[in-house]
Amino acid sequence: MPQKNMLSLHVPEPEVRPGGTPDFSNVPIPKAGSVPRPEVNVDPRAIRDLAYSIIRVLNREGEAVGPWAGTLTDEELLEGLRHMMTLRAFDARMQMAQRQGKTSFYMQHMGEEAVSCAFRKALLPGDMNFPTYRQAGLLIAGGYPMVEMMNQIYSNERDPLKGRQLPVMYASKEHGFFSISGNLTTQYIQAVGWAMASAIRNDTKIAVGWVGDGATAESDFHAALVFASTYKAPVVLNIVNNQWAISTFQGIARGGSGTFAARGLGFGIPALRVDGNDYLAVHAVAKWATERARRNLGPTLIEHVTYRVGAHSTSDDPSAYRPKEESAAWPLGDPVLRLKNHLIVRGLWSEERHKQAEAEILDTVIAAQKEAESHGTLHAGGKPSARDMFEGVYAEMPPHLRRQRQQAGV
Amino acid sequence: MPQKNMLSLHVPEPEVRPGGTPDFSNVPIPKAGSVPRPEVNVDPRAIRDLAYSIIRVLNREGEAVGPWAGTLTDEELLEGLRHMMTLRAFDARMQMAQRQGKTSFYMQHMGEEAVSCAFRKALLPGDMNFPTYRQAGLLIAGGYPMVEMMNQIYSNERDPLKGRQLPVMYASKEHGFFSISGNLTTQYIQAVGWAMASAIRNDTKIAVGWVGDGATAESDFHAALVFASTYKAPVVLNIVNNQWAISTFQGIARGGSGTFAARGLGFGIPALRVDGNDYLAVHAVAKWATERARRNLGPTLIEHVTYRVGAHSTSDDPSAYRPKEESAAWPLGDPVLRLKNHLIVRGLWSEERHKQAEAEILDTVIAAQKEAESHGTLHAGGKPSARDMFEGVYAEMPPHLRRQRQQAGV
Amino acid sequence: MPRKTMIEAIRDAMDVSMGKDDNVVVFGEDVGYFGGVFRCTQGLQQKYGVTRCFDAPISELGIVGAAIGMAAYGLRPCVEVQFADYVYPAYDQIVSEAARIRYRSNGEFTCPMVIRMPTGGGIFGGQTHSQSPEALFTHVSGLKVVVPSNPHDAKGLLIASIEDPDPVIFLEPKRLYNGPFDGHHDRPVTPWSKHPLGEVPDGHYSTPLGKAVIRRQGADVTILAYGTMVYVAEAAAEETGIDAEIIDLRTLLPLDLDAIVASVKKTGRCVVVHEATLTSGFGAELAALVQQHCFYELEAPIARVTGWDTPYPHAQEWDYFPGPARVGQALRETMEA
Amino acid sequence: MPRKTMIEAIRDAMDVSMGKDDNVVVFGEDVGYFGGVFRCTQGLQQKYGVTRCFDAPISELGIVGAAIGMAAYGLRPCVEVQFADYVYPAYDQIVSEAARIRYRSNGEFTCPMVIRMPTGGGIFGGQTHSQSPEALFTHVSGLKVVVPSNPHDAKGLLIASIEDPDPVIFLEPKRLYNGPFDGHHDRPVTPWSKHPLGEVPDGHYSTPLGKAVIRRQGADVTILAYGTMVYVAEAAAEETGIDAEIIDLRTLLPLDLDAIVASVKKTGRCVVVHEATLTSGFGAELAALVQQHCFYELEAPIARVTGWDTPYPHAQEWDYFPGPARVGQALRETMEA
Ligand SMILES: Cc1ncc(C[n+]2csc(CCOP(=O)(O)OP(=O)(O)O)c2C)c(N)n1
Ligand SMILES: Cc1ncc(C[n+]2csc(CCOP(=O)(O)OP(=O)(O)O)c2C)c(N)n1
Ligand SMILES: [Mg+2]
Ligand SMILES: [Mg+2]
Repeated sequence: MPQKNMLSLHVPEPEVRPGGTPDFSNVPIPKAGSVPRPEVNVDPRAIRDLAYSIIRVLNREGEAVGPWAGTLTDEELLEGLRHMMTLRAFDARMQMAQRQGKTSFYMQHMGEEAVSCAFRKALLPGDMNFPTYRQAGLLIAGGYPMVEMMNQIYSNERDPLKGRQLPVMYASKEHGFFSISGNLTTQYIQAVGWAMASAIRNDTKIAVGWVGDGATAESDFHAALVFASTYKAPVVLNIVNNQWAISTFQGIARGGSGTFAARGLGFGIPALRVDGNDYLAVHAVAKWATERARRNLGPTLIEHVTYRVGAHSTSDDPSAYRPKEESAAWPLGDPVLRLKNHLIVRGLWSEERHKQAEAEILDTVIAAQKEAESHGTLHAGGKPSARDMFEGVYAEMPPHLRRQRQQAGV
Repeated sequence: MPQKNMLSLHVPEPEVRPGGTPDFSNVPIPKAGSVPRPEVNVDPRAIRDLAYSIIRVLNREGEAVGPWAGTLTDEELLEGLRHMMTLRAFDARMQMAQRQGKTSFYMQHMGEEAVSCAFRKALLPGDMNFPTYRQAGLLIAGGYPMVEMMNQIYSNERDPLKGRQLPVMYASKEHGFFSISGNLTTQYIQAVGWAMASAIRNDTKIAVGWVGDGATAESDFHAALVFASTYKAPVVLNIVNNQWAISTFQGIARGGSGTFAARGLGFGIPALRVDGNDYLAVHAVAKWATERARRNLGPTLIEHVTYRVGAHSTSDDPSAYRPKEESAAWPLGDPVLRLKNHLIVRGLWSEERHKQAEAEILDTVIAAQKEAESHGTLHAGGKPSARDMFEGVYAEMPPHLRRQRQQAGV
Repeated sequence: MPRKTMIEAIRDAMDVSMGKDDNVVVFGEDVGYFGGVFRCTQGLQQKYGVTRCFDAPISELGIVGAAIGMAAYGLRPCVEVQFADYVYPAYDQIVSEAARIRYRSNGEFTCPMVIRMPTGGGIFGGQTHSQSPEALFTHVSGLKVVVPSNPHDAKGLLIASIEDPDPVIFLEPKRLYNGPFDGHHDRPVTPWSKHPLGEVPDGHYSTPLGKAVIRRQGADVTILAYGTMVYVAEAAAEETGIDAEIIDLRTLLPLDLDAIVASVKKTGRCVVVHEATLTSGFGAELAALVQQHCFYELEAPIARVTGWDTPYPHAQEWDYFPGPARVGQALRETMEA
Repeated sequence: MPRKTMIEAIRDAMDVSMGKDDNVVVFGEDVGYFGGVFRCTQGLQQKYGVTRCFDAPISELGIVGAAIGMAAYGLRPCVEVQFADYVYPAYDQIVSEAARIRYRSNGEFTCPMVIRMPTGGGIFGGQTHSQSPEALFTHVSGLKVVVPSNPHDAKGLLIASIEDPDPVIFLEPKRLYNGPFDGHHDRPVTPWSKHPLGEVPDGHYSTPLGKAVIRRQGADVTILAYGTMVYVAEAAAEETGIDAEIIDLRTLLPLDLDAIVASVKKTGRCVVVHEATLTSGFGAELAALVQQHCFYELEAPIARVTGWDTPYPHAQEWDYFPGPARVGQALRETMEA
């Protein structure tokens, strides 16, 4: 006999599971151009609504509308399209390389290309990103050589990380790309610390933190908001809400009636949600937030609303936990297509030029891949040495490691 | 030459330091009775304002006013006054006992008595608190024997915790008082887990978490809000904002333009601020939140706005970091005086009866102290054995501990 | 008797425990609907409902902290940390809370819970999918630490852990999930279906914590091993032809010291192997105990064969892994010493 | 030469370092305006301003995580964790991040930082103000671990740590802050002003990491100790009349193995002492190394005298603490073995 007033546990579930028909009609999508653009020095209390809306620029007709439009020149838009197409081609080739056994692991960006590619264009030399494994667009759009990325992915003899790291865990100081950690969210508070350091030294550089929707549940997320808000650190904190965290949907991390962006409100941090599949919107919001940071006005929290079209990684198969057709039903569309359409509407691009560009980009990626493979792949050809394994634990190798290296005979 | 646009680090500072004149005129204090009382099943989105206000019942004239008044009978109010007076007397004696070397350490509640004493009266047998070291009012108001508390403080031969724990780190399952941890905030997520367990078992019991303003910065705070919101756990999460965390003022943990309560909003958790020095307001809010939990409506976050009048602990001297007069300037007054005045205004109490009660309570406390001291104090008289030190690490003592106990010769 | 993989055996242990006791609940990242990234909890949500087996937010602190609260209530949570490499955010809750609640409250509150986590390398998982952090738990009074090496034990030990009144760290060598692995990464692995220890009785049985087992009788030297290294030790004994006695410790804390001492007193020599880094690894404790208790019987220094004192590298995985060649070398040196 | 307490020496080290290098910043809970609960940072905010020495929110994770970011930028943060017992929330940042950033990025990014924390018991601090977690750091490749035992070393080692290019865990035995403590809790403590090692040179000097020092020459047995236990060992040698050689390790990682081996080869006997719990304590590593490198010279089993394998109790503090009586007993047994 059930007790009166008995409690029960609520466990959030996505609306649809494999076999069901995807339905995002309950996801409120504000019209492009409808969200106001406040001054960057606005009182955070005045813009709490922005944490519950979605800033969008490109409308269904492919036009750029509203107060957030106009932050990019025609050339910049064309370049942006190329970056996203390059990242997509890069992903496809590396995904295949992993299937061919040339490396152990890969993680792609399908559907999320706009987020990192567009954000990168709001940054200046010297700024520092603290990325996750799904922001390679920061490197592509920042001009980091693809062949270096591939050398890392292949753990070959030219791998800048000497074979020590899992594929895609790039690091480049020059390109403002902090060493990716396999441990989720640790980098978020580090971004705040880096920004604090810049402020302590009266520098002009800013930091950018990155985290996924699922990983916002980790403790480092809280520490980052606490420190960013207390010290008004010049940092932009990005949340890439791609709806999924491996097999769990965003409701497991989000809960209740909040949004991920709204987590900033309790700290008095301006919080914005942006259409992450809209290159123009991401760029505009990135501009706004980075300007706030540069003007010493403090941190901004940005939730990029997007969708992870592919599997979590090459170790994952999403058909086990979500309908295959879900990505097609996703109401914010595909970032590459949307920017392409916009450029066509603007008369700056055509289907033909797009095809041509696709072919050119593929050639470039393949050329890079050939070069990288000439330096080896994980199980064949040139590779980092066992000696490299013992180096770099410390600046100077202490006696016990020297003994161990000797014992290993390398 | 300072660089253009150069950044600088913001380090929050309290308005006044020792030597200065305390001034709380910038602390907005809403009028008693002015904050509406929503239904407990309200949509959390509709009451976000409550996270930025202060619910108050007792006005300056000592009258109980507004929609949150009326949750307590006359007897209950009189009992509440006695609890707070008892806690204060208990604190004074134990503080003195520590000075006399009868124990190593003590932590008092001066100024914060209403919070735990009033909250306790909204709980039912079987409910479980996950307290910090500054909620002994839960035990006093719950009828836990004072002499047991003192036995623990003295680590004497009757110490229910066998001398293992630092003074004031009480634990009593029967009295719904979870074992206090010396590590801040760890108990907050445990409270959520306990509440989840109750919901999983379709039980009716609820959990209550407690944390200080400073300790909200810890990671466990975030984990608690994430889990509470995701699983709609039947838990009340209390933040006791007593303005200080040892030597740091609440601005170091709070930052920005937020309030501690507002941290709940991003999670869709109803968040209320209450006058923590107002016994009636604390009780009314506790009633509201516990009813939400009991009706399976999910978690509530409550910020109790109060002031730590005494030192952080017997190891602390606040005159080093805040003006001595600051507590007197605190605009929410003294909880004991305020309830006393209310009862006098109501004709239920008088100065004379108050004095008499004070004397009676002191006698009771002294009698308990005598009894406790007959069982020993930290450095004199009966004490737990060295054998007790080896017990209870595991349910059954494993061989290595048996060997060690033998080696110790006990 | 049915043969099961280690994954199936572990799943079976949870299934049996959940069936037997309503207080057993299972949760963690991706463990609910999906059944865990290694599929150890597959089907449990379907069978026992979403409130007995569910997905958790990505917060190891939250998972363990909530489990502690549940255990205090009276449940017996068995939670999964997706990889042992990700346990550190929960370390405070484990060390300061789970391990000490019984002691500090004098038994008013207790913490019967299991934290399962895949451990060890050999899958090209790089520094964050390969670690063996057992020694970070064996130093903590109040915890128990278990490392099964085969499906039969995995099921029995996991049931015993779930039924244990105290918190248990349950480390699952992921390289063993599908078959015993002897460190010869270039040879095909035997599946559990072909290995006698893949025989897993149906239903409830439990393997006591704190008891080691001799996997190979031998006269010349004692090898102390656990998890994957048991098979590496077997291969090394085979290949060197040295008559090694191999002890599978199974539980590191509390340790079966008697079994260890009896063997080393017999053989007079001892080699300790583990995959974790050398310095302050659990091998240090084993060596310290063995020299203390078998000093007069020891004919050679105790050797430790372990992972090197570096993070677990990606490309150099097989240079890092303490395979049969290195163990064999240590055996020979120990015999010649 | 001026005499200083350990607190003053530590403060002096930070003062000298901040004066010499603008990149040195100091922060932590209560360390800014107030100067730290043990007053180690008193006056630094006044002298160097609020952006060089400041109060932090109560988040050890945040303190260490932010410091890592600062170190990556190019600063040299020296942060305080209020008690070593409270370091666990930062454990993931230390183990997974600080320790591995140089390695995993192949030097693109580095992490020169110091985490200072008071450690050890003897002040009736109960389980949460008494712990000695050094072994939880010595197992982590990429970290350095330092434990000074006196004001002179404390200053020199802290300066060396701040100038070190890699992350350093700097454990300050709080029972030594005001004077050497030999474990005789019922006798008055000599203040540092009366002890030769209280002599602390002004200005900049540094004591190299990785170098042990012999505190007492002896012929019969080697005692390996660090922090508070150095004085306990001295008292035990004195009281038993056994001619012990006492080595103060000072740095646990990297370890001065040469100094240890040379001494044990000379004396043929070894007693290891520390305050941390026994199992998997740093003494295990020491014993493992000593038996390995001095096997043929050892005339008796290596003894370990440590805290018991329980949480640090409040009332039974002096039953728990491995005082001179217990060390003396081990010395006698080792001599007679
Ligand atoms: C501390 C930690 N816990 C768990 C994992 C395992 N893990 C890797 S990615 C992932 C999901 C992350 O999801 P999200 O943050 O949404 O990022 P996305 O992959 O969608 O970009 C999990 C659980 C990890 N890497 N680190
Ligand atoms: C994990 C951890 N870090 C630091 C401390 C040291 N400490 C004890 S109380 C305290 C201040 C807490 O302030 P607050 O949360 O505001 O509670 P209050 O004392 O004011 O009630 C600190 C820093 C601790 N006990 N645990
Ligand atoms: Mg995601
Ligand atoms: Mg406080």
